[in-house]
Amino acid sequence: MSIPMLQLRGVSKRFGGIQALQNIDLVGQAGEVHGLIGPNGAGKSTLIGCITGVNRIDGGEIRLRGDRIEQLPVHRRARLGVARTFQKIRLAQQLTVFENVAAGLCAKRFATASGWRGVLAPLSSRAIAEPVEDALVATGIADLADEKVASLPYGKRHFVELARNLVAEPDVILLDEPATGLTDDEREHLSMLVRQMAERGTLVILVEHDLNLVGRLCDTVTVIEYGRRIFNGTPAEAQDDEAVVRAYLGSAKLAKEAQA
Amino acid sequence: MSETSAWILRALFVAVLATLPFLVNGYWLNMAILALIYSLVVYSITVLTGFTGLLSFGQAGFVGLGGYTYGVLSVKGVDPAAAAAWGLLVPTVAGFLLGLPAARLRGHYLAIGTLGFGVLVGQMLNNMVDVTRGPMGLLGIKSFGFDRVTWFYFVLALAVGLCAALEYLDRRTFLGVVLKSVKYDEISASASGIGVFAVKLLAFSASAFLAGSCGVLLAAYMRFLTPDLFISAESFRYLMMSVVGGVGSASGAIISSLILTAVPEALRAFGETNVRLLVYGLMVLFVLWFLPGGIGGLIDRLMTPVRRRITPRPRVAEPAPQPTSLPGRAS
Amino acid sequence: MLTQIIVNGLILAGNYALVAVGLTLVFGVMRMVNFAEGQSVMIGAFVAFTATPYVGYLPAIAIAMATNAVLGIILERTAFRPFRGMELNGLIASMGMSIILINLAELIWGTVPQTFDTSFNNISVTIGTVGVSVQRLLVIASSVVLLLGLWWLVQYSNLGRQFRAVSEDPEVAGAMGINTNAVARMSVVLGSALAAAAGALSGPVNLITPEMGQAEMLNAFAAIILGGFGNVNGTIFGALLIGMVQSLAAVYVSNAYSNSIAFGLLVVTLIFFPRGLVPERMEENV
Amino acid sequence: MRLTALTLLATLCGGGLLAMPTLANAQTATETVKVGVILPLTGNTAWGGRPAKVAAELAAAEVNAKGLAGKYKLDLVFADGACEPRTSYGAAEKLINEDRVQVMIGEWCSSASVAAAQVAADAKVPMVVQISTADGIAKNAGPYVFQSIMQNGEVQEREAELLLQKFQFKTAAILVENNDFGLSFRKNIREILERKGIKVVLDIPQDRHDVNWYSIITSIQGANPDIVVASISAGQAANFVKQYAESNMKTPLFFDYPPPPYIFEKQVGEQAGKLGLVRGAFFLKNPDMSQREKDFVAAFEPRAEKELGAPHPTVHWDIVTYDAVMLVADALKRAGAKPDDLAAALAKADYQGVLAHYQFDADRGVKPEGFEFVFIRTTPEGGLEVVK
Repeated sequence: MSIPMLQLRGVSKRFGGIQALQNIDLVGQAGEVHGLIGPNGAGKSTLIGCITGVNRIDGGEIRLRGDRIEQLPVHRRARLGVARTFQKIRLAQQLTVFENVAAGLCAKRFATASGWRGVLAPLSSRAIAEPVEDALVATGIADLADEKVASLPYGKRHFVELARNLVAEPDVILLDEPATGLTDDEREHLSMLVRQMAERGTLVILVEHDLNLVGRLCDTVTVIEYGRRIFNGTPAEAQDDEAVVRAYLGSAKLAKEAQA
Repeated sequence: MSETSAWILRALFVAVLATLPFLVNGYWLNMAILALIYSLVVYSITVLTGFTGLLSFGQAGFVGLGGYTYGVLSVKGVDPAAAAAWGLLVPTVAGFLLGLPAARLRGHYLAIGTLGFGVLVGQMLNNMVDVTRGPMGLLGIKSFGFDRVTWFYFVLALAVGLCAALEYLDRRTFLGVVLKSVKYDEISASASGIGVFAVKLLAFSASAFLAGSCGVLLAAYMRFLTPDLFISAESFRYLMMSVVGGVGSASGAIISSLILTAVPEALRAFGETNVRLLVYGLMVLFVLWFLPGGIGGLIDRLMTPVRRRITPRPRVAEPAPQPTSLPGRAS
Repeated sequence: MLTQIIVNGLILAGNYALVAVGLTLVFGVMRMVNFAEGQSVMIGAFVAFTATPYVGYLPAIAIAMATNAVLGIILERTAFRPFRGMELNGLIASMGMSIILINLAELIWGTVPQTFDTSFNNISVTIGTVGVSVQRLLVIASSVVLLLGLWWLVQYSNLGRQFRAVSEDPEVAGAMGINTNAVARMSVVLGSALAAAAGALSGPVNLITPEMGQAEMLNAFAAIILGGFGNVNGTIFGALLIGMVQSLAAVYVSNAYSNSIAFGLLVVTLIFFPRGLVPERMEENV
Repeated sequence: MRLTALTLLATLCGGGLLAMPTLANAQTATETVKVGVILPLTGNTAWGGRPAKVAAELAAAEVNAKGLAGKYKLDLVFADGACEPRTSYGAAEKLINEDRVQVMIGEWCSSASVAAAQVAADAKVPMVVQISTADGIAKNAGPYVFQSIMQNGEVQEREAELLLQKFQFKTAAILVENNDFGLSFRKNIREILERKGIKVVLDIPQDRHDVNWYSIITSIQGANPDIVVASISAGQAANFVKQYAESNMKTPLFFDYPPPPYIFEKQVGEQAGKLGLVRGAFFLKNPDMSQREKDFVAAFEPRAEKELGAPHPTVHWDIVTYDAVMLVADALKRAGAKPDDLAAALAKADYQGVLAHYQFDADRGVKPEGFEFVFIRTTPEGGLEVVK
């Protein structure tokens, strides 16, 4: 088997007195959709932060295509092909959709030292406009290109963030609860985008509460609870795993039963 | 306003400015020259605060470094062109060096940190008597040998050219997007591969360069320097010009530095008393009340429809690798 | 000599602290820098100076504080409320107000620096080897009392809880039913009144002029940053630190760079603690 | 055109001999010279600029009434320099380019005067710097600028001389504010005192914006000198004396000339009197003053009181401003209003003013020999007396 796209080994992270992550292992292959689930506060967003570099890990290693990246700052990892969305959407509110997506190009353009040479290029030049427009079309927000992000409905902003990631053609994309606040149609659109990305060979790591969506989309699922990995396998296996059911699905099931 | 009329308006503005030497006497021409020179330091705030979102209370420090480097060297007999080059280099390097620690600071921590830099430069210029002649003032500075009208067209060309370049940078170029991404959200900017620290260093150096160029021109034009020209209060005056012009709008910056330089002089008509400054203070308040976005905000409001229409995207209609069944819903 | 240095430092610190806590309160609640705080000091000194012959010194301090409370309301209305969320506009608007206040003061009280003598000025007690006027001791004592009062207010009173709630998160505080406008107004009123006290207390130590108050502003800024913007207790600590360091440096280093020394301390601190010695709040959670 | 033609016709008609003097008379009656005067009329030095303005107006009134400028009448145009270089620069530009003044006088603060002098030099408008004592303003600004007051170096030489005469001391502390006269004072006095074998035990500058002098007083206490010699500007000096007296300091105190007599005594007369503060001065109202000075005081003080709304005892800044207008009038009378002639005439001035006898050296600085310089002491009652 070839070198995995992303490999975490024994990743640990402490915040003050709290052990947020302990000894997490995770392997993701190119073209895989990897679900990352767990109860609230389990450490999913922290783990994403560790992979992208927002959080510095205290122990363990993170390899991208076999190379260790845990010491690199956020923007360097982005340039190596690690993209992400945020649970609480982070976009430049006062800029237009087009400009926000164009900013996503930095990861690709600055990946080489000569990237600085093109910074004075006009936004209308082909090298910028074409990929941005493609991403806008793919995410279905082309008609909003010149709107300010602040004026968009919440659901649309998810797609702006996605387009901003897509435009850089990342190798790994981490989606932090991308379906929150989406309509059913938008949710379908999102699933289709995720599949397309995977088909293109991107590793998609999906943090999501909608287990339905996770079940439909993911090839593999990692479940964490209290900062520890308690399961790794296919979604189908996860449904039968005792620990997972107890920790997470159980509570959801209980909730469903209570509803019924 | 259509794009054509916007261009006509811009051209008209520059044309009116260009006829100034024929319309006003030397006194007002001098004011215009000073205002245009000051517009450079306001641009430095446009780049730093307006584009990149970094607040500086110490711009007078860079202006002073540029001015005194030029002044001291030229008094020592260095050729004006060489002195000017040094006068641009020294503040730029200082901006870079200050940026190293300052780029890690946020918001008001940065503002006060840079205020410290401004205070330090001010005190140094005053206390290093052997070099700067301190409070005795530096006289006998050599200049480029321009007469007043030449000076006017020279600084007009510089100010208008820089204004156009900055507007272009801001609205049309990739670099503009990079800078503004850092301004609005550093975390998402770095997640998109933008080296926030490097961008901030670049902004600091560019801003210091612009402020330094203002200092060099001030020294070369006025041909005297005193440390009092570069005290912290000046930094705040530049900031006032920037805010009245609309931080981040280069067009607003040039108009506001013209207005805010001319008004205190025009108000001498109220008599040489405190009333004049009282009216000045009130005027600033009124501008802010009625134009919270400054002059640039007003320009933007007039121009916004233009911006939307000038970026039509015919390619968007073409079916690219299209989602077949699930197109995004039109909002 | 050391006693003397400590007394000097305490006087400086008291003065900076009274100005700085006013700035910090306004900043905490509104995220705005009140540039006219120095002029509030000046107006406070002049009002107390004008009132003293009629009512005596101590009541005059109260009058100055009351007058400045009104000035605070005017400031909040003209310079801060119109610019909620636009902090630079607030800064420049308060700069506009400070220009207006200086020139009004020059028109009312003239430009000749004036002596503001109180009965405490001429009584001198000996501490260590040198004399210290009772006025200066009064400055220290009153600063301590006022700052303790403020600390109690912020920490334990209902209003203080509202201050802290609004500082923490104005939106949530508003949703909880706190009248953020009223809290904002109170912050400026309190800040202004404290500045008046600073002016009325330190006025008799030095001459009073319409330009006074501006030098204190610089050091108050430094104190605020050291203590963490918006943090009242941290600010008091910052002021104390700056007062002491300046006092020491003046004797053992040089006074020609006295402001730079305060800012040098600040810059060094910021290099190691980019968010001040007493950080404002936890790092943002992404 | 038509007038010239008519005049020509009249001359031709044979009235030549009669017409000539009439023509000259007409000229005498009409030619007005605009004199620009920049003074701090707002801001922290307006206390001095406003009375100085009255003195300048008094001088102009006298010149015009008595024809002291020959065929010229003076028309003073005032502009506020606010003691700031930038404002003074604007003021000078306005006076020269808008009001078209033919000669300038001003400012007060050295940095502001430097700014105005540069404008005057560029425009080739003669200018008299009458108050600022920073060394070499005229020398550096070029041939159109004159400095009609003794410069710091010269003042301080006199002060050191008098100091050694009037005080007995072996050690001294030098204390200055880091403004122009402070820094110059520090350098000159130290040199002179050390040459005379005085030991300088303390030598400290203080930032000019810093009103806290306690730390410096603590240092002085530690060094324990025989005398403290200080150069501090007007308002700051009063702060210092206040804090010095309050700290129970007994070391004798000597000041450079900047603290303004009377205003200073009104501010801290009591404390200064207790200390027996001595300072340098160009002038003090006293029974032994010259007749010219007596006349000036008699004419000036009622006028100043009327204009300013409060009594204003004469200080040297008023007189030097008055004298500067007179100097200009004298030069106009001798050489006319053409800039080059006027500058040349000023350079050759040999004029007895109220305060001094004015003659300029090659660098257009006034010759110090024409000036008297005295020491004045604050009396315990808060009055002032000349140290005999």
